Amino acid sequence: MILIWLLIVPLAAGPLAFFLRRRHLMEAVNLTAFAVLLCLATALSLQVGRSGPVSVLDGFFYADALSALVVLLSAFVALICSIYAIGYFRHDESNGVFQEGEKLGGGRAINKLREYYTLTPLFVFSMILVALANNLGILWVAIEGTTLASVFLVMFYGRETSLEAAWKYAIIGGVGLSMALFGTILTYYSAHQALGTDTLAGLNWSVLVGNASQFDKPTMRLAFILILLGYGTKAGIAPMHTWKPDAYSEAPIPGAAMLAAAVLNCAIYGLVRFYILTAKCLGPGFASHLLILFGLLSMGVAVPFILVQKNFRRMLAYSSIDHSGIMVLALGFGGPLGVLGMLLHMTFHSITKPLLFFCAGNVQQQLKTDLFREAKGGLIHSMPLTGAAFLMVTLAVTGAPPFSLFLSEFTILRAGFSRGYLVLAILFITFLVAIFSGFLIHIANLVLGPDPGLPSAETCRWKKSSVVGLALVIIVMGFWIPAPLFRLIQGAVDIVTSGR
Amino acid sequence: MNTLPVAATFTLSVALYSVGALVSLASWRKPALCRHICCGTALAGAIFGGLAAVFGILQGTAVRWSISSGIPLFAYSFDYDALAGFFNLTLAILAGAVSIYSFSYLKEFEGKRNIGFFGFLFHLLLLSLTIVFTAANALLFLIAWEVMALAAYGLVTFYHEDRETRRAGLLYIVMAHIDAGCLLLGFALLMQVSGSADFAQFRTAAVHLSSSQQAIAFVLFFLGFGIKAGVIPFHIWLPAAHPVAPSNISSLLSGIVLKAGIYGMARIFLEGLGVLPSWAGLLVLIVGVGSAVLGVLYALMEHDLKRLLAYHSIENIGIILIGLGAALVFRVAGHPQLAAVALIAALFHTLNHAIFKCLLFLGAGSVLHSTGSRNMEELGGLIRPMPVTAFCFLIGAVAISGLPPLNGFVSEWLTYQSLLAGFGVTGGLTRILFPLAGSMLALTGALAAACFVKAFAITFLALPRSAESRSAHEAPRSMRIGMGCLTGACLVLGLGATWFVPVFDALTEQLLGPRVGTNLITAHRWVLSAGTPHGGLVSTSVIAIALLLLLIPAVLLVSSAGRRFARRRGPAWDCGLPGLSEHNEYTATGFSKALRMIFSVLYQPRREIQTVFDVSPYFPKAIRFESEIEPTFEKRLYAPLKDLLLRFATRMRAIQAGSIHAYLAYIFVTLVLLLLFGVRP
Amino acid sequence: MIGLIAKAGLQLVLVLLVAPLLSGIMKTMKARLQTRRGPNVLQSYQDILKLLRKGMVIPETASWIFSVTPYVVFVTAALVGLMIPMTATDAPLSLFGGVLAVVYLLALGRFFLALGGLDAGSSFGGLGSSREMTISAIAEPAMMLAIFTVALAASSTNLSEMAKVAVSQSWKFLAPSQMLAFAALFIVLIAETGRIPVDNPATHLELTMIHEAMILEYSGPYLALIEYGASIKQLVLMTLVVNTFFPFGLSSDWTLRGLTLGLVFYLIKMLLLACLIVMVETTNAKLRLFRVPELLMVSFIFGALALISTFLF
Amino acid sequence: MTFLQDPEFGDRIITLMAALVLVLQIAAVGQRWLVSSIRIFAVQSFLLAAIAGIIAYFNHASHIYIAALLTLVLKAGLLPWLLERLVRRIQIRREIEPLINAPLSILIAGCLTLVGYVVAQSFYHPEETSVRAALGHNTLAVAIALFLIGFFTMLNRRKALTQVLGLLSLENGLFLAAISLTYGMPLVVELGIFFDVLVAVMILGILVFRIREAFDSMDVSKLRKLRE
Repeated sequence: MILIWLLIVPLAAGPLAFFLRRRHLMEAVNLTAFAVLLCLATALSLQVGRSGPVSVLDGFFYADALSALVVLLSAFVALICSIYAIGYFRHDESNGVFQEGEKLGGGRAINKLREYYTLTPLFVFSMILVALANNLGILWVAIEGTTLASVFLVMFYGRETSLEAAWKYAIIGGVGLSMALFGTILTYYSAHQALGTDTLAGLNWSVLVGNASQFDKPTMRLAFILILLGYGTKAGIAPMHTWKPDAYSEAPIPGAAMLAAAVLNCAIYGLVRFYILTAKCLGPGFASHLLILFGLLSMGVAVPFILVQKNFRRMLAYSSIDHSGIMVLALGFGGPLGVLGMLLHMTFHSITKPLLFFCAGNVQQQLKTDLFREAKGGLIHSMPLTGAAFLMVTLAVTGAPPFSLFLSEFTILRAGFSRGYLVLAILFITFLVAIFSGFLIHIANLVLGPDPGLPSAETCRWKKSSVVGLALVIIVMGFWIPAPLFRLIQGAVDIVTSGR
Repeated sequence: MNTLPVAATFTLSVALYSVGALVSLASWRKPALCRHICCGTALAGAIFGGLAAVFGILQGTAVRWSISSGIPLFAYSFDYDALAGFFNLTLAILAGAVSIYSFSYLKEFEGKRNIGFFGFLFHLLLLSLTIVFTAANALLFLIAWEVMALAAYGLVTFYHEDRETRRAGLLYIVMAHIDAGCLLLGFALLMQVSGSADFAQFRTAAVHLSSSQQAIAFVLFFLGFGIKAGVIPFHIWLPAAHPVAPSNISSLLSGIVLKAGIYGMARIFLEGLGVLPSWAGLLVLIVGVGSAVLGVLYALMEHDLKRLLAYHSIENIGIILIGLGAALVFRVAGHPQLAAVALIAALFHTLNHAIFKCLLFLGAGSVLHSTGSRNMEELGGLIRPMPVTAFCFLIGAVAISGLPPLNGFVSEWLTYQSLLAGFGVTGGLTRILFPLAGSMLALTGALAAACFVKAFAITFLALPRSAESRSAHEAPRSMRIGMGCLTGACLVLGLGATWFVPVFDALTEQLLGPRVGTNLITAHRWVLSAGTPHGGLVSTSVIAIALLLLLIPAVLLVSSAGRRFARRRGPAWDCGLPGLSEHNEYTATGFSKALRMIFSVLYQPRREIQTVFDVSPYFPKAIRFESEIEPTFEKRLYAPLKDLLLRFATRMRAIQAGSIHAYLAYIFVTLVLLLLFGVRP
Repeated sequence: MIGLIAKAGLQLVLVLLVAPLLSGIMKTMKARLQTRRGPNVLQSYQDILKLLRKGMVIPETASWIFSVTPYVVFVTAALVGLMIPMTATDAPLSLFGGVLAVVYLLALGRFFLALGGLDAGSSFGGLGSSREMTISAIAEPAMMLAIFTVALAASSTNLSEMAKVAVSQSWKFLAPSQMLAFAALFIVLIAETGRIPVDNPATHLELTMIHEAMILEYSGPYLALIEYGASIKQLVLMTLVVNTFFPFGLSSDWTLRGLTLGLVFYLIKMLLLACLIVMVETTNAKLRLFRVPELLMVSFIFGALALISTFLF
Repeated sequence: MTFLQDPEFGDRIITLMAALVLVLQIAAVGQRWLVSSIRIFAVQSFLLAAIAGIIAYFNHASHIYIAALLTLVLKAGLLPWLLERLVRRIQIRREIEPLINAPLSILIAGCLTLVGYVVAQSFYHPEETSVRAALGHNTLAVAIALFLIGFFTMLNRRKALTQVLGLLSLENGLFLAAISLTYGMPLVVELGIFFDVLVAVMILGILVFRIREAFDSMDVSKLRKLRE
């Protein structure tokens, strides 16, 4: 029954916020909904950890360790972003950020907030649906749902640039997802050849994975290519990454954080589901070459843009392109080590990335610009907490050792070595070092330096609590991982490697 | 021997450092209290660290213990063997002296700076260093290594107001991350061969390393540890970062953080990789010689006191690498005895350099503390207002130039002996290379002496050259005590070298096999021998006593000549011109002019003189003189690399040019290509 | 222990007596070659005694280092004198310091002399110290190569061992490596003792003086000590050159007969070397300061050739 | 009247209609007029609905009837009417100057069809499959070609509205693949897909309208402010 509740809570929160009109009530609904969601998600993970996969409505919704992990991460990110969103939008409203959008025909400020507080729960609902859907068709519908819900998020401020970003996001997303649909259809066709059943269960993952080895080999090869390109577009892997910088720099920070941390997981989750099928059908060789190629390509594309970046919001986008590249590369290396590295990376990335967006948001609201050129530096004086958190999270996100992402990158490196890809591993480390240098140089020049005399901006309780809370979680994760979480990850690794 | 409480004291020292870090961070609002807590806990931690090291060395056998953590492959496991004990002893001595020194050095921070944050980083640095030296798990080593780099970065950019410090800090952390990347790859390679993450397994699995794997691992580790130790081609961050840090931190940076690279090399080259081929040892030797000679040559041209000392760190790291390289060559040539002597020379010089370099930086720090300027051209005549600092700086200068009877001379003497022994034993090219390295070492020693004559004389002697140096005042009491301890350490290690050498027995036995300490000391405990049957002998203690005894005839000579001689103070000879002022004194630029002309090939000196005159050029109103030497490494090697990278990056930005058609075209082309080539089985 | 002190005392007396005598003889020999009468041989003793009785002027700017330097210069030179085998193969303190200790003790003396020069605060002192340190820095590697060549033969840097091995292998000095090493060490000797081609001891002209510039401010007993130290250093270096390359006449034990024979041979050898130095001084003009490194480069090449030749022949 | 039961006849009709759809698609690539390209899209949707109906009739698969009906109502009726109303409100008649001129783009469309066949050929081996699925087998190549040409039209058009049309024709290709290969996905999935396509078009319509407001032209190549 947990699965049903997991879906109903966000689904109900959206329209409820729509009718409540006043800001305080909407914020309260949003916050409580996501808090409940997180509790349900933890309960689900514990149950799955104890007693294996849970399914309801005769297999329509199905939750094994992998999907429980994605649900948990999405719920965590949603809660943290909603806490931050309260402070963020109060600041935006008081500084009249919505006026420019209104001139261009967008709604008034309070309508904008209503729009946000109705769409975000639906956005989270579709993310949860992605993880729980047993039927690959419904999986596609859910991911299409996330795209549709987030187009409005990108279009939120209604400026010319946000329209442009929304248009590109919608069109590229549409094309990507149609490829993914084509891949799903072909998978169904190759399964149809083998199973012959054309009832609803024909596309259920739990049914397909059982006898994936008898699928029609060439069709599965074409299907995996289309799925990789389709869900790769949603994950932001090069060369389908072009929409990401525009979308992340135009969406409001909480929306962008959810896009970067949660939707990335859903897209990678979809890719992993099909990877399991293809690996069982064609053997891991075919898929891993493609995944390694695209993984390294995305990391390679991210490096020059981070080194010579002018806008710190866009730099965050390239960092998330780099991280999706790392995850795909880890999947490409495969084997228990590679998959463990990928899942650890997905977990730690979802915890670390939102703080990066929150700090960037605070800085942008303080400086009213997101260009390095216009920021005179010395932010540590006017906003010590955000400055320190920004430096710390820059080190965490680029995989500097005391933090947890270093452990996942080390596991991925060992996976690369165990598969004998010495040159690829060296390339992998060079990209990581280049990105670390580019990132730290930009952020250090932004945060450190003489005091430009800006007024102190650390007033909002909500923003401060979310930044400090998340920073503490990141520091602790560097040294100690809660045992149930690790058991969940271990279970997910077994699913991906053995494909039970 | 009963089991000495090594693990207990070690964990107590680690606990003290961590508690110190958190408490000083917590109490940052009350600066005075915070200052005492920070220095007090650091001192206590250093004392217990020192105790643990002494017990570890006396114990002789390695002590291992570990605490498991939730994460796979990663355990907090420590291995306190002789090598770890030795480096922890160095760290303890330095940390103790610097904490005492910091008691009053941090007083000037009280109003302006956040002492709590400084204390936090200071304790983090000491903690990470302790863990780096004792980690037995590769992952723990890497994490402690990077935490050390990050803490050092935080401390280097403590005065982050001026651009130069920020630039130097970023250069430091980027280079530190590059070397961490190399180590990451190296360790991953070793872990893949040995299958597990702790050093004990590396030792046993070293024999399975194929020669190509060994070569790749050696290059990666040498690159990684070399960048951290600041050897010549990768040294550019060192003279940039160390001077801008607060003085008590730059002394730690030069003293012990550089030695982390040396510790890594000793641990991995002698244990982790099995018997390295002879070209590896020769490469280390050649890089050592290069670093030594170029380091001292660049130091000669520096007029900023702390940059001069930073370049000298490069020189001394070079000398240590000469010893290490010789040890590697002897090991592969099958002479463990000689390898042990060379290793003792290298590690003894590591300890000596740590002590006198830290002393010199603390001296420079107290000069900066009282005059506010690091530029030697503005200092001068400080020996009168600051006698104690001057004396300590003089002792440090004599020690670093390797002059008897101090500790610098003993370790350089051992290095010479091992190089000399190299002639007879190795074949082919190395027969010539060792004595040539010896002569280069002599050149380095002499140039170091010249450089420190300049540094000491221009800073401390004759007339003060600027208002600040005139108004200089002696350093506060705790700074003097800090320097005093290190001066004492220099003297004790210098004179008592023969009692200190057996400390290395357990170390050489573990790393190379033979226990050489005993036959380094001849029958009567005073004389240090070179290990070979009737090889070179030296005894610093007897030399010191003889020098004192010979003073008697000199004093008799001077005082016995008839009636009491009249001694009066008069003006120095001023060729008849009235009034000798500080402008007549020799400046640092003038002093190093001769060497700049001789080595102009290396320096490419450039000089620019502008005279301001109104009537005729022969009666100038003002002359502006500016001379500089060419930073060859930055200009020739690093600047073009950086430009190439940035130009490539800016060109690559064209793929995100904004047109949606282009974006769709990328996906379309990828799709078509994959369809055509991907589908084919 | 007592024998050691006795031998040291004896050698110390010998050093103190012979050093001024040797510099006096070299001065008169140089004068004779320039067809001048020149001062009598004992002039150096008289100079030192005169200076000891004179009053002393210490510059105002000078610190305690100015007054410590003369003692350090004298004492280091004297100690080195005890470490070098003069009349017998094993020098009194050879057990406690080899050739490296000799080189570095002289470097200690030079270090303090340079500091003393700079302490006076006048530009002459700085001039002298800068030149002295530069030239000694360039001379050091050449000296080390020559020493290594000789030390390799005896596979030890202990001077007594080297002397014993040299005595036992008669006519060894004819080997090319020994000759080249002698040439290298001879040039370094001239540079270290400040003779004509490198530095002119007799002049006070700023352009040419190096050693004199540093001790310009010293007067009275301090100047006496420094002059005495300089002459001992000259004696010691010449003895080092003589006894490592031409060791015959060194007695193997400290008996009276052996010592007297050794002393006679030693004095003859020193006179011959003095003549050689004086010959070089009178026939050459002083080199410009920036030509001196080329001369020392020549000596470095000699040293390297000597090293290679031990390996080749 | 017996030919109504003869599967051979059904196969002929379906291949004919699929070929017709492909021809219309290639014609749409070279099309100048906006309104007429909307009408071409309507006809294509109608033909697809017919194919779906025939497959449902011959295979007696009831749920495909629903899919056919939905396509007819939505894609053939509602969407074209909506788009034309939008075009009339924005008052632009003449429209399309494609990025690549007409003859070359038609040539490219031809090559893409060739690619579709090469890909379909590489993994379809007629001899094994059972007769029952033979009904719409060669339409896979047409589906891949439709997909690629639809993609290319999005690439080739400046106006926002025509890009939406390209996306819809892309969806048509997918629908054809779905019904011809597997006789339609499970009903719930079909409904989900239709719902998503409808919402997508609604949102794109709002976006086109807002862009028209903000940039007072629908030329998408002007959207270049967000760079690097």
